[in-house]
Amino acid sequence: MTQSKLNLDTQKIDLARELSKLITRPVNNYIAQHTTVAIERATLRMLGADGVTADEVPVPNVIVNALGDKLQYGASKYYINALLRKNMSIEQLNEAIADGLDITTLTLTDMALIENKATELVTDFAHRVKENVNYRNDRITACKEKENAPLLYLIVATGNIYEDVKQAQAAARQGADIIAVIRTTGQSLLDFVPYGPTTEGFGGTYATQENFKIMRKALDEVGNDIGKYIRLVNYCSGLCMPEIAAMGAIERLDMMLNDSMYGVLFRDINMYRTFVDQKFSRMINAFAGIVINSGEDNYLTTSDAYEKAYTVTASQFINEQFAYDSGLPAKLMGLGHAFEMNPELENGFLYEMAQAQMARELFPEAPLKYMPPTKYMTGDIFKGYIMNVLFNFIAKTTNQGILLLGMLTEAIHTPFMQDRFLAVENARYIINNTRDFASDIEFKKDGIMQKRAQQVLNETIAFLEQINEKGLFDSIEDKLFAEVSRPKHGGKGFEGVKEKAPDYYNPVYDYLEVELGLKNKI
Amino acid sequence: MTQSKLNLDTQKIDLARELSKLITRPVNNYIAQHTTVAIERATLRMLGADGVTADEVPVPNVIVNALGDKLQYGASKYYINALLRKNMSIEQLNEAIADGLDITTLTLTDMALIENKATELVTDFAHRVKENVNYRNDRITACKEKENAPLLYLIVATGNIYEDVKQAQAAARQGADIIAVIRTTGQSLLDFVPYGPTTEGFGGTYATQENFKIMRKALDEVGNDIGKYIRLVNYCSGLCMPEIAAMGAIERLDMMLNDSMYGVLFRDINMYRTFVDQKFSRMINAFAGIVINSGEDNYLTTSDAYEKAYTVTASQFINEQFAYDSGLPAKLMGLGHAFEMNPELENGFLYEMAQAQMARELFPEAPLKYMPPTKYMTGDIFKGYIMNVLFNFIAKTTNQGILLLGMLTEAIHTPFMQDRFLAVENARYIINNTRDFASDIEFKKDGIMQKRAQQVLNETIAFLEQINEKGLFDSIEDKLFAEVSRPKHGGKGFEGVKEKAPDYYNPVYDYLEVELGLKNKI
Amino acid sequence: MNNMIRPYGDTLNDGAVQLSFTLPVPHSAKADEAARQYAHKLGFAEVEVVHSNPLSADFSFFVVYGKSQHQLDYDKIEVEAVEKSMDFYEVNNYIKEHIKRKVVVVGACTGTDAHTVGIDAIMNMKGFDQHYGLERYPMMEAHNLGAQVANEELIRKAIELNADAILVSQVVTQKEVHIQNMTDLVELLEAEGLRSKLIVCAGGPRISNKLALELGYDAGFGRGTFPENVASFIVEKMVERKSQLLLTTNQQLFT
Amino acid sequence: MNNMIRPYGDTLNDGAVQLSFTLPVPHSAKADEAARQYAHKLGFAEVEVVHSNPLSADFSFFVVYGKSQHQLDYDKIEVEAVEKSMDFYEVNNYIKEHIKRKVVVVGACTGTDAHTVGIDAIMNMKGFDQHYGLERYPMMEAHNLGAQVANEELIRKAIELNADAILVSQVVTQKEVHIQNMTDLVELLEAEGLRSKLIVCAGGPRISNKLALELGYDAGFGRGTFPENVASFIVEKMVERKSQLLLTTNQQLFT
Ligand code: B12
Ligand code: B12
Ligand SMILES: Cc1ncc(COP(=O)(O)O)c(C=O)c1O
Ligand SMILES: Cc1ncc(COP(=O)(O)O)c(C=O)c1O
Repeated sequence: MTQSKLNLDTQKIDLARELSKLITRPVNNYIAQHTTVAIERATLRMLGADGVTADEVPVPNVIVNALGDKLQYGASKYYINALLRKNMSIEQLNEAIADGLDITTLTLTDMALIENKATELVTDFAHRVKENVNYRNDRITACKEKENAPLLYLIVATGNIYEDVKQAQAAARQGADIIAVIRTTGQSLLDFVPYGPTTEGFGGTYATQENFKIMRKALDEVGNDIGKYIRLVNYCSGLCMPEIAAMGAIERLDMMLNDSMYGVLFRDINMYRTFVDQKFSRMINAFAGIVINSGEDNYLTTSDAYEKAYTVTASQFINEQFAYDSGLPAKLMGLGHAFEMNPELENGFLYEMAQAQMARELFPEAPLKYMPPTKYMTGDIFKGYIMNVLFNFIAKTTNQGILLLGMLTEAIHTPFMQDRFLAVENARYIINNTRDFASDIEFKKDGIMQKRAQQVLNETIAFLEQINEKGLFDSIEDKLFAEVSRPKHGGKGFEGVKEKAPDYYNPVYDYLEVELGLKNKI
Repeated sequence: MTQSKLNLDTQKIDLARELSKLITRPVNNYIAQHTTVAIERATLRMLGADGVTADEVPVPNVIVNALGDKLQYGASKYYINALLRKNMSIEQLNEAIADGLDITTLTLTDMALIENKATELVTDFAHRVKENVNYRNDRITACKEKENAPLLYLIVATGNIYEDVKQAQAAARQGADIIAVIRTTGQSLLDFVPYGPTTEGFGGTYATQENFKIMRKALDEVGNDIGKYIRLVNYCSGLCMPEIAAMGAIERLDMMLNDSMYGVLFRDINMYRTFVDQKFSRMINAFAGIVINSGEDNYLTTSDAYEKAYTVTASQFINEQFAYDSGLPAKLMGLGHAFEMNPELENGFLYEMAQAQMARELFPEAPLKYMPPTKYMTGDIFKGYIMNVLFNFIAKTTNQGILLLGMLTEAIHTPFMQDRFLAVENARYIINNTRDFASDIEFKKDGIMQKRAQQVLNETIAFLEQINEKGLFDSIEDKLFAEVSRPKHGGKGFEGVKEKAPDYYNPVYDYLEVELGLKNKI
Repeated sequence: MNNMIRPYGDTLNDGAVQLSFTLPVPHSAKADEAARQYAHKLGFAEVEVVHSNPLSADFSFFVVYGKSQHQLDYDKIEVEAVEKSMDFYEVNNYIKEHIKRKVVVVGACTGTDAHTVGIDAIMNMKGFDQHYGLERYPMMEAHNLGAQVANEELIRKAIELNADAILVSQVVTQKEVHIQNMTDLVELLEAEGLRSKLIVCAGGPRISNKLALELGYDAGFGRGTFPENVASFIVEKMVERKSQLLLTTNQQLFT
Repeated sequence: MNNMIRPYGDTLNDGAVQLSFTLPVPHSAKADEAARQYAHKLGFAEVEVVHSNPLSADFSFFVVYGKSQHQLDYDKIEVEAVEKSMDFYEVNNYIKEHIKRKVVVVGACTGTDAHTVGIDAIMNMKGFDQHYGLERYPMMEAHNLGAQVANEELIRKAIELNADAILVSQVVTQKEVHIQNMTDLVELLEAEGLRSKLIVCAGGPRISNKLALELGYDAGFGRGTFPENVASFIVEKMVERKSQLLLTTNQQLFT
């Protein structure tokens, strides 16, 4: 990290972190006492559950649906019990369940036997994930020098996984470091994960385990060819947050869009459901070494980037605290923000630079995820291309970690192949041409940028104080975030939240808590 | 002016100025002893000579041609003598000469009478020019706030003055502050100025007095309409340098491309001819309050901008000295430089910023003229548009005075109407968005930019020392500038240089010397 | 009289046009030539492939300039768009004078489309770019149902609130999802016999008046629409319908 | 077999193309519609005028996307350009082996054209982008006459130096001045009976091989040419001519 340019008051920064701890504490208490259908399905997946019924209902859903109120004890013991009782292999059991076997009716065997088997299954899972982590680390170390800094992140969105592969491979050859497969609209509201390879997505492609596998292979292929490790991204958001995390851990995804509040605010998912789900999903991501990308950029698509800059910063602090609480280290926190200042704003460049630099100084170890201009993009592709230049410039000069590339046709259509190429050309030109500008300038003491950052930090603290007073749940209900109100018991998925029984059992959760240092080994 | 960012050694700056004085001194001695056909024609024009013969030979040329060796006494006295002897009005005399009257054969009347008449004619000329200056100053003061900073400079180049008018008026409405009418190829090598309105230029439009008048009127018209004073530019270069200056003074041009060495290096005009001509042309420009634009940008079209940056700076010092020697104040010196770094150069942005900032700090009062990328522009119009963003950015951040707008189609064709629009959109966006960035940052002490500027200044001084040792004439012969060699007695127009007789007489020259403070009133 | 026009670069009727596109061929001299010939097929002369670049092993990108040989009779162009409209005050006065009661409007971004900003710009109090939204109009009663609203739900609300007009926003147009969605609404309205009783307008960045008319709407509003544009249209259309109805059926509207 | 291609946006054969142009009409909804219809005339479907802007009272600028309905048979594309060429060493060896004496080349930027950088890139020692210029070739004798050279002067020099090849650079193309200038040279050469004795090549950013062949040159070289490209062409052409001559006239060249 370069030295501070903004001259921020470290006591204030500490105060913001203190407040975030206070804010998340009651939420964490709630989380600790609850599980959800999605957490249980994710756990089943990590233990080995997979496959679908003839009507395309995933096996983990079949099990959880059948469990009903028994879910409060955790789904794991029933699945493991069935393995033992039926003396089947994982594959055999999955098939049997898909064919109609109801495992919830089987009498439970000795808990010690279940725990033994659980250890075996968890070890298998852990082994696979650790291999993934090692492979990724080795390749990244080996290919370090070919990487761009910041990493260049490009999206594909054809709806068809096989078309996506072509687009993604082309993008990698053009210079992308990261490929995100955009999800079809509406998937975040499905309370199950579709199965198998898919070709019919809608403004994006279904996130399925098979699709993950296909894209992972394609990116490894092109990566090996050009001597780079190409990172793969998907969306760990919505009603299946923990399941997607589990699938990503298994299939070696490298990044996940994952936010503690996005689903609540922007997809109208119930807040209790989201808070409970996000914790487990982040534990899995942490264990799998997956960088999360939080969604603060979304605030600025509805609110003004100058007026409401503090909501972004406040949300970053909250996301950070929830992430720490899930065992996620700072280096995996791709905290989000976005270049959405009105281009007509006099000195808009300075305000944006101040904001991006502030994010850098507040979260020095986080590989910040910086989103390009979208809201003020119009059909004037030439003007849009200028906005993307300034965006790339600020990204480089404030040392962002992950650069989502802006498309000159943002206001028109999902990217054409040539749009992606032009985006990479733009970014690489700027990154190379301004390489050491950041370390060659200083911000004037008490100048516009310093004052702006200090002001936003003050506003952030005031905002966090307000939230702390009200409580996070009520704050969301009272429209404090994104100018939208979400009732505590409204939204999708509340029925999937269950209070844990005193003898709730989840071997994966237990294992991860220990691995991540959230709890001492017993 | 903002305070120094580059931490340049003022003693070195003084040394560079000292060296330039030493370099120009012998050249000035030569200049003082010589006149040229172009100086005499310009003088005649300022006294009133105008019109063409049936075969399109301009009246000033007719007179000068007829004078032959008598030119050493100055053409003025013969023209004024004819007025007195023939007792004709200016118009009548011009017509008579166009019809074949040879005024050089008339016996010379009493010199006192001639001087009286000269005073009258010079006063008429001076009156007209002063009115122009006052008008311009009043309008600029009145319209100040609508002006862009830097001033936006756009070219028109249709070849047809009436088409130029349409393009120029549209450009002014789009936001241009300055319109340059590009000259047809080859005009600089004509040893006369064409006459009347013209529609047949070639990659540009003939510079004629009538064309100046037409465009002046058109720009005043649109300027009054939008509440701005639109500046008009033409080329005071080539074999008719002083004549164009005279025409510009009369028709209220506001800027002139005018360089002490450009014609020698880039048009193969004889060096003695150019040096003698440039002095008188600059005296006229100075008197008419016309900003000159020097041509240092041209060095970088053949030499590398990083390697040969010092030749630009050295040439700026020489141009400055020659300009001072002609009575031109710093505020009229649009010293040239250009954004021509190879876009592939790592940290090229920093080197360019350092160079532009150095020009700003070396010549704090000069309204520097900054030229856009041309050499590395290609058919990739999108990349070209990025280069123009960085160019506009640096121009604003280093507080340049005159911004020639880069065209995204620079490598393809002379600008389309839409190219100009996009150029203005680009510049205005950047200027507004980065308005106070310059005063909000400092350059790191001994950082890349400071060191680069210091290095270029050192190289400049070494180069000026070398020139001083060799002498400017020999240096040009020895390829020190622009990697081109020009033999002292080669090139075009040497035959037009004449040694002045001891009783050489030029009432305009005498008048201007006094007005510009180059000589005390007698 | 004819008024034939062509694109303009720097000379009237020079036909100058800039193009960029990708061809599914490897980058090569042959690819450049294909780009050139392709532009010829589009009716360009003096084609110049000024830039080309590989995008991958099988795709190449081109920037091309050419002079189009086609011309268009400008006098024959007809636009259906309402080019002028009343402002906030005029609309309210117009309602007071001609309709004499509040006009009820129900709006939503329908289907799976989650983009609220456009319909909010038209309907919310604060409006858009200094232009008040319909909720601020004293002579209107505006109900903004938000996004991801099913067509059935929208119609239900319109009946419930006794609406005069329905406003539909559609932003996502991929795979023509908006066409499907917009057509469904009109069919549902017709099935329920409501179509002729309501003014139905659509809007969105890719919606044109032409398209909306084709799909059976009363009007369509594209990028840059202000609330008063659609407000004007609605109230004038209501009055127009009323007078037609008076003529044909002698029936009384606005009661 | 046919290999029909179309532009590609994000789906094979979607025909997606970006255009921008100016129309000589005032900015208005009618102008937008004219832009749309104009794109239709060019053979586009699903035309979207995604942006428009006034340029002055009488001109408007448009950005348009459309889906071209035309297709092109890629297999039918023929390119005359020499796609491969020998490198510096190969050229010199080739000369040693097949021509056995230095090849004399005279080059210039002709007419009133003052752009020297292109011809310098091809001829000067230091060359261009790490590719040596012809002056550096041991088996070549290269004379660069610079810019603004009259055709007559160029021919005079070629005769004087007993040249094998003439290289002409033309950069300024406004009002087709290059066509005139290039045609003149060939006519002069023919008048003097020299055309068939010399290899005559042209180059410049807007020169294509096709154009040069049409004007009676042996080859044309566009943007991005390297010295070895033209060197290869010259020496191979010399050898080709020699063998033809041997066949038809039994005459001996290269002596
Ligand atoms: C903000 C935004 C979002 C936000 C939306 C937040 C919100 N609450 O609205 C978020 C981040 C959630 C989002 C998500 C998605 N988005 Co989005 N989004 C945008 C963006 C950047 C701006 C849209 C906007 O707010 N414009 C400003 C408003 C004021 O303009 P407007 O909508 O055109 O409205 C004006 C007129 O059209 C008109 N109007 C509009 N409606 C109506 C109705 C009536 C009756 C009238 C009279 C007038 C009218 O009046 C308004 C004022 O003038 C655009 C890109 C862009 N720059 O345009 C992409 C864009 C619209 N999104 C797009 C896509 C694909 C998506 C996703 C589907 C991506 C994905 N797979 O996840 C998702 C899913 C959303 C879903 N289920 O629908 C695409 C659509 C492509 C297409 N043409 O189909 C775009 C163009 C981006 C792109 N290039 O890919 N998006
Ligand atoms: C540098 C430059 C100048 C310099 C020239 C300095 C010099 N000593 O050469 C200066 C400033 C003097 C100049 C002046 C003018 N210029 Co100029 N200039 C340029 C510029 C910026 C770069 C040209 C260049 O050097 N390219 C680099 C070289 C290496 O590329 P190249 O020439 O294409 O050469 C390569 C190939 O084409 C090929 N090649 C070229 N020749 C040959 C010959 C042979 C035999 C072979 C095999 C290959 C070959 O090989 C080379 C290496 O790959 C271009 C814009 C641009 N970015 O392209 C405008 C440009 C060429 N200029 C232009 C114009 C109009 C002028 C002027 C006429 C303007 C005026 N009215 O005053 C003047 C007058 C010059 C004149 N009388 O000809 C226009 C031409 C428009 C057109 N198509 O007609 C351009 C395109 C700019 C524009 N958009 O208006 N210019
Ligand atoms: C955190 C996060 N998750 C998910 C998404 C994608 O949207 P969806 O909810 O449709 O998956 C976004 C988009 O911006 C996001 O920021
Ligand atoms: C000082 C100066 N004069 C004149 C010109 C224009 O060229 P010409 O010599 O053709 O007038 C330039 C162009 O760059 C220039 O810099």
